[in-house]
Amino acid sequence: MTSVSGPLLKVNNLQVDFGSGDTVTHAVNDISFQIRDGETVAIVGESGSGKSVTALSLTRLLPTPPAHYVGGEILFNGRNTLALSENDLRKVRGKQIAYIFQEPGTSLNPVFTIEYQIAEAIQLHRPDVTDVRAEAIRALDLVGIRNPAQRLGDYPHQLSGGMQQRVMIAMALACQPKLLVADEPTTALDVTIQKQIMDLLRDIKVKTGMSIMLITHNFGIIADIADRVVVMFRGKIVEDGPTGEVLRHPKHPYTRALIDCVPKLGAKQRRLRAIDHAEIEASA
Amino acid sequence: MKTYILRRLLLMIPMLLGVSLLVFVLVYISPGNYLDALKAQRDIPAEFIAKKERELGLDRPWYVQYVSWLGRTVRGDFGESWSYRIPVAELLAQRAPATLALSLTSLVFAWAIAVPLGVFAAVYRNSIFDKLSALSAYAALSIPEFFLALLAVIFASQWGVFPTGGLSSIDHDYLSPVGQLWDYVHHLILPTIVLGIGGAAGLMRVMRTNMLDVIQSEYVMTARAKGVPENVIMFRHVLRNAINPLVTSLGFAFSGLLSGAVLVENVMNYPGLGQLIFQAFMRKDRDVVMAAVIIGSSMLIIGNLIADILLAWVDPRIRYDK
Amino acid sequence: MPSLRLTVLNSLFRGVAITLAALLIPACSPRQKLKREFPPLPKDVDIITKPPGRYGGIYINVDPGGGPNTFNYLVAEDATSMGAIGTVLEGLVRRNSLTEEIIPGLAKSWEVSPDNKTYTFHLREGVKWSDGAPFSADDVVFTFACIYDERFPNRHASDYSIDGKPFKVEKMDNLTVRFITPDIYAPFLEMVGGGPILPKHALQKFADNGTLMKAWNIGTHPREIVSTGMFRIASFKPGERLVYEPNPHYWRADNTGQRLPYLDLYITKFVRDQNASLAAFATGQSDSEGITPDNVEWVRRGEKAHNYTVHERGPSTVCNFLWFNQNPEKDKSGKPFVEPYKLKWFQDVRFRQAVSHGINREGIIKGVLFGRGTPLWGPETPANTKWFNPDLQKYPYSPEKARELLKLAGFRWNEAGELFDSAENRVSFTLNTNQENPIRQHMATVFKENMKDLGIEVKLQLLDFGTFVKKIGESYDYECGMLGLTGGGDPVGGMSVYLSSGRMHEWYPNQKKPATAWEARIDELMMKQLKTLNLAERKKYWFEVQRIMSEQLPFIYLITPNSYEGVKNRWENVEIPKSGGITWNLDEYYLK
Amino acid sequence: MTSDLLHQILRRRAGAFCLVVLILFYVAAFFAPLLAPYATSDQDLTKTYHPPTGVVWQEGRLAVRLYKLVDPTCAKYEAEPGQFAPIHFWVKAPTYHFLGFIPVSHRLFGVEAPARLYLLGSDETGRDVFSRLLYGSRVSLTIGLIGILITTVIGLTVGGLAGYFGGVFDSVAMRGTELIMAIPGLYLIIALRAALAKYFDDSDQIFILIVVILSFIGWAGTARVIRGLTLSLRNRPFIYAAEALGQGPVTILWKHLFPNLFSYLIVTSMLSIPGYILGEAALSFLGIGIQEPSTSWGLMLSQVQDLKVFMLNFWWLLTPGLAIFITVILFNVLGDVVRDIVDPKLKTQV
Repeated sequence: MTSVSGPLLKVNNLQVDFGSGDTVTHAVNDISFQIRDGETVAIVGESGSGKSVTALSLTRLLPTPPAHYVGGEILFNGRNTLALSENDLRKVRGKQIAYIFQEPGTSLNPVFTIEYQIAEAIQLHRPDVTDVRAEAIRALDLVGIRNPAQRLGDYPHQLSGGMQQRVMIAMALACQPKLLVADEPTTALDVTIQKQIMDLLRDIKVKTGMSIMLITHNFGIIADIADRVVVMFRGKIVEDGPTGEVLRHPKHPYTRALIDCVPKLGAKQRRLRAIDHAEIEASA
Repeated sequence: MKTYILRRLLLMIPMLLGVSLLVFVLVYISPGNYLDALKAQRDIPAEFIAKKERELGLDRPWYVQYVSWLGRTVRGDFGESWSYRIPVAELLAQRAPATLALSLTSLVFAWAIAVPLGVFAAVYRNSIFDKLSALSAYAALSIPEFFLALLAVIFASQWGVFPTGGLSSIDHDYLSPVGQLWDYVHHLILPTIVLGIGGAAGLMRVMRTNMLDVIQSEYVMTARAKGVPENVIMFRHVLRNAINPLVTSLGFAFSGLLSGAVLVENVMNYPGLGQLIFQAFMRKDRDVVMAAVIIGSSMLIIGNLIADILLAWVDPRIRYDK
Repeated sequence: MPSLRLTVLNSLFRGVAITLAALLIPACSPRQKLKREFPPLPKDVDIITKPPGRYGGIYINVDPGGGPNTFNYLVAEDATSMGAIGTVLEGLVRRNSLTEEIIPGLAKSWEVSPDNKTYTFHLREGVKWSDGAPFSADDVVFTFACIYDERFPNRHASDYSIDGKPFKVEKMDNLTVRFITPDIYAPFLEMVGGGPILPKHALQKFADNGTLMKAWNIGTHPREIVSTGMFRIASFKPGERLVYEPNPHYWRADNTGQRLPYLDLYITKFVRDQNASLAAFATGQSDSEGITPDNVEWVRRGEKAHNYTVHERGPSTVCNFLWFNQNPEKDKSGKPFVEPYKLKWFQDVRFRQAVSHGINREGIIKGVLFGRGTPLWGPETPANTKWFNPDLQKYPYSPEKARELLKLAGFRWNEAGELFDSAENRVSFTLNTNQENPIRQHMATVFKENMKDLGIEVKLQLLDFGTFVKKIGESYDYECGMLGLTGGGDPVGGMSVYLSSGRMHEWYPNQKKPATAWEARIDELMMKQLKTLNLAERKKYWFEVQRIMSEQLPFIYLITPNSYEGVKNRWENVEIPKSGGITWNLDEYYLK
Repeated sequence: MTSDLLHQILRRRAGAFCLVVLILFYVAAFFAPLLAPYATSDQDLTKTYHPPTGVVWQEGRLAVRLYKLVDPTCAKYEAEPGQFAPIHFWVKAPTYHFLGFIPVSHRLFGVEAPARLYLLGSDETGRDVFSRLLYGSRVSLTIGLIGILITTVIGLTVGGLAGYFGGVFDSVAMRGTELIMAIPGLYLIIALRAALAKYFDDSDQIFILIVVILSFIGWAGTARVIRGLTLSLRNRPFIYAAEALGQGPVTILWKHLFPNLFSYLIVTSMLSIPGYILGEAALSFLGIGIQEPSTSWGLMLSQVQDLKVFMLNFWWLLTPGLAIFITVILFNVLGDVVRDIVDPKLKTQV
């Protein structure tokens, strides 16, 4: 329905600064990219490259100060979220764009039950839902939690890390958003759990057809899921292209370095190469 | 939970034994005894002092005195005040309501001021309001309590709207019940403020710090990303977490309910336990001192226990089941 | 602009004040009318000579003593408790504080036998306790039986005996009691006659079951504490206040037959802190207040606004003095209490006199007390008009005189002006006093500075009361002490101080036999004054004791602050005595 | 680490201000005998409750006004017009020993007797409040430092060893701390004060007694926290590494554990100093603190708890209260600044 008028998300020349005066840093410096309906885009870069800032900027979640939205626009469904009022913005958050974060353990409020936290989102954005509890159960079911009705009364600390992240995903899905922003969803988890969560995300992508913006520093996990890759380095986009293309023929030395960091199964054990920034900058 | 509480309560026994022994010995080795005031009067014959010494058992070695004190106390008898000649329990019970009332009102006062101020200061961090409240908190924490009490007395005497001290007016007995209640409240206002203001400042700072701490936490970001309105975030998600340490502090507040505020009670002539107990220490009215210490220690230990229980209650992550 | 803002703030402030005041008004609702009963007057009613007054009024005073510990005469050890008991329980005789005469109390008259050992008291007929029970000779006999009872150890038993022998108390008939003393006992009327009489009907049961010492404590219901005094207790809130109401059976009346007291209520508020009570008085909230010299001036400024007067009562009865430890004995380990070379200074009267000359008493009075104090030269303060000897050796401030005396005594100074004795010992000693009394602390610091001017080094050591009492009364390991005693009254109160065998003969207590000739003379004089009823003779002996004390200076007397009493002008018959409480004739007070 | 911290403090306006003012206070306290025009015990009974003497520029030099006692009954002084006494610098004074061994016979400034220089008025025996304030600051400013030094040393030793070794030592030490913490603080202070006073006869030693008592109450809490921190650090790899290298427990505690506790200690120390200053004042108020002839801000303040000070407007006698107030605020603000620096996540709560 919306795809006719253009991409779901279009970021144009976004610039975000931190601090002010002498100590200002350009966390995101004049970047542009887009995400189409149903598309999964991975934003890759090491920590500090500006990828999380980009993600949080979509709904202006960064606290201002210290952050400043200096320039550019973020068109979501054709509306510039940077220009929306707090009130309108709230209707976008959760409802249109939902987030999952890196640390499920600290991203869930420790003093509320799972039920409360899922129900809160549903009540906010889907006032027509009468049986909130049933809806919450359905959401948990969707993310593959067994006996969802029994889990509802649990507190976050009673769940394992993987389960917590599933709850986060359930919470995000409960309002049926158009875009799911997953900010390093597996980084804090065990390797085996990482796989499960990525499988789950792919599963959901297939089931719901929603767009996903996957933020990660790890090229290893994106190959199977992302349609497109955007590589960020020092607040700028250095590469943007279809996943297969980028993985096979990385143009930018930074992308190459990142890909080299991924240990290949079966490959002979070799020392991980540390990324040498000076070298990259020189060759860029 | 039950076994945990039981175990903690059982641990109280050796603790109280240790406390009582320590204080008893300290009182014993400090020079002089209850009869000092008598000895300094010129018309008291030496035989009378000796007789009193025997009567009070002060001529016996300290361990004999301690054992006999312990034996009595274990049976629930706190002994008799030497200066008042009435059972210690009765003496303390006379003053306890006044102290309890003041402790409670100042606690409520401190909370009623500290929590909203702390929340607002954190929400409007670095605003004028935040800076002003921080400044007032620093000021409140930096005035010696007794000096504040003295200022209150002077203020009361100059302005005339508040009584200069005491617990009730002289015509209290001739007032209607409502009038009597108001009379008590009227007398409580200034001591409550003086006593509560320091606590309020401390609590406020803790509240603000906690709020800021929680505001920066990731689950607040989660809530915000869910589209939860800002005021709901602050008053449900943040406050609910930030207030936990304060709720726990209620347990410690419990410990102080009966200890009384010696300085404020003295300056403001508030007839509470603090005054009585301090006087007992000064006069070396031993059984009153010992009872006060035992009660104070028990309250402290139980207060700590309550704090721990409250912590488990407000924070689902904490359980003592093991 | 700022002034406008101030006005706004001001009116806001006033608005708050008015709202609060409005809230307060219900609290000041009219009192319930006090009901008074008027049973018939006793047959032997005491008719006062003053013109009649009228009923009504509440008299409020504030007691900084913190309230009574007990209402039991046998238990009471402090002034506040004694004061409360004295208000409720009358003695056989009373004392007119103004004239210092003994006047009839529960006894309308008495006679003394020719050998001065038998006293016969005739009780007033028809006097009743406040609960209506008749007062009789049985109460008197009961009182003394209790005092002498071994089961109830109390401080009065020894007061009421001579050489351990008690007085014989006999009931002659229902209204006549006879006391026989084993020897002549000078202060009999004042000490024994003035002592409160206990109610047999109320206390007999406690005496029988041995719990008398626990009776009439601060938890006892006020109605059980029956009275023969002008008031009975209406209510008592420990630590707060004691409310007295008129005793309906009081035995004094005016010449129109109105039973005293005129007051509706007499309320004593207890405080721990002088500031609050002073503030209350200065803002018109209480009727009388003892005022320390340093506060007189500003309290006086409120005289007009709050309609009170600050009366000067002259010197107080507090006698401040310091002394050197002259105890030559040794402790258990054989160590002398005082270094022998220092003991030599202390025992030298010239040294003590020099020290006395070196003290700037006037300076303390002018500087610390705003000129409101009196230097002391002997054991009595001028407040004790009856017993004060004004003709004593005086030691006005004179460093020159002091140096002369020191030189005479063989001391000398080095170039730095430091004093040494003939054996080249630096003259230096430690002054001990207790830390609780601020004026005494000032005296101590001034003394230290004064002695420095003479080249004497004084180390100051303030101790808590218990430690101090132990030092001067048990372990004797000190060099110089400073103390204040509230004196006044009959010289017999000082027996333990002036007799060389006395417990409070501080400079060298508990002597087996007098160490010096002058101490022996004092012993003799003290015993003589005790064994005669002739006032002039007693005065002569006691004056000589004072004279010797001022010459020998075992105690170096310092100063006494003057005493001031603020009283509201609305009372008639306020008679402020030189010493003692001003409410001694409260039964005669009425509203102008 | 320390110089870095200092640098960071100075970069913040509040921190720099507090630090500089506090350092000034300490310098003044250190040089009190030099700066103070009079000794603490110097009295002048003819000039009691003297108001601060006005300092004016007169004939090319600083001078003080002279005053006349107009009304001795309320200590009312009036400046005598045209009467001045010049202020001299580096004036001769009775010899005293600076720091106990350097003989000095001069003071920085003063006036010739019988005139008196009362920058902050005089007290009830005509002693100079300014001089007493300077000397008194030595007690009030050091009581906190010595106090935290003692509590930290005991706390580190007991807590560190208990956390490191665990076992019997740990339980004995922890029961000990619980015992102390189970007695209401004020009662314990009063009891200890009464019991121990006889071992500290000199009034200067009372200062030590007060510090010892306040520290005795304080070390238990520190020890428990240190033990907890040590326990949590105990199982870190670098400790195992150190053990593997054969370092003894004391070395490990000293070299590896304590540096990691540094930030905690510096913050808690800063924030607990005010407690000592106010504690000393409270004890003085109850009459069981510092005693004459020593002086401290708490003692000075407790001596003027008197209505006449307010009613006759002897405001200068309240300056010790102001001094306490300012110092405590400075320490609190500085403590907060330091906490922000070393512990930005605000984990330490005092």
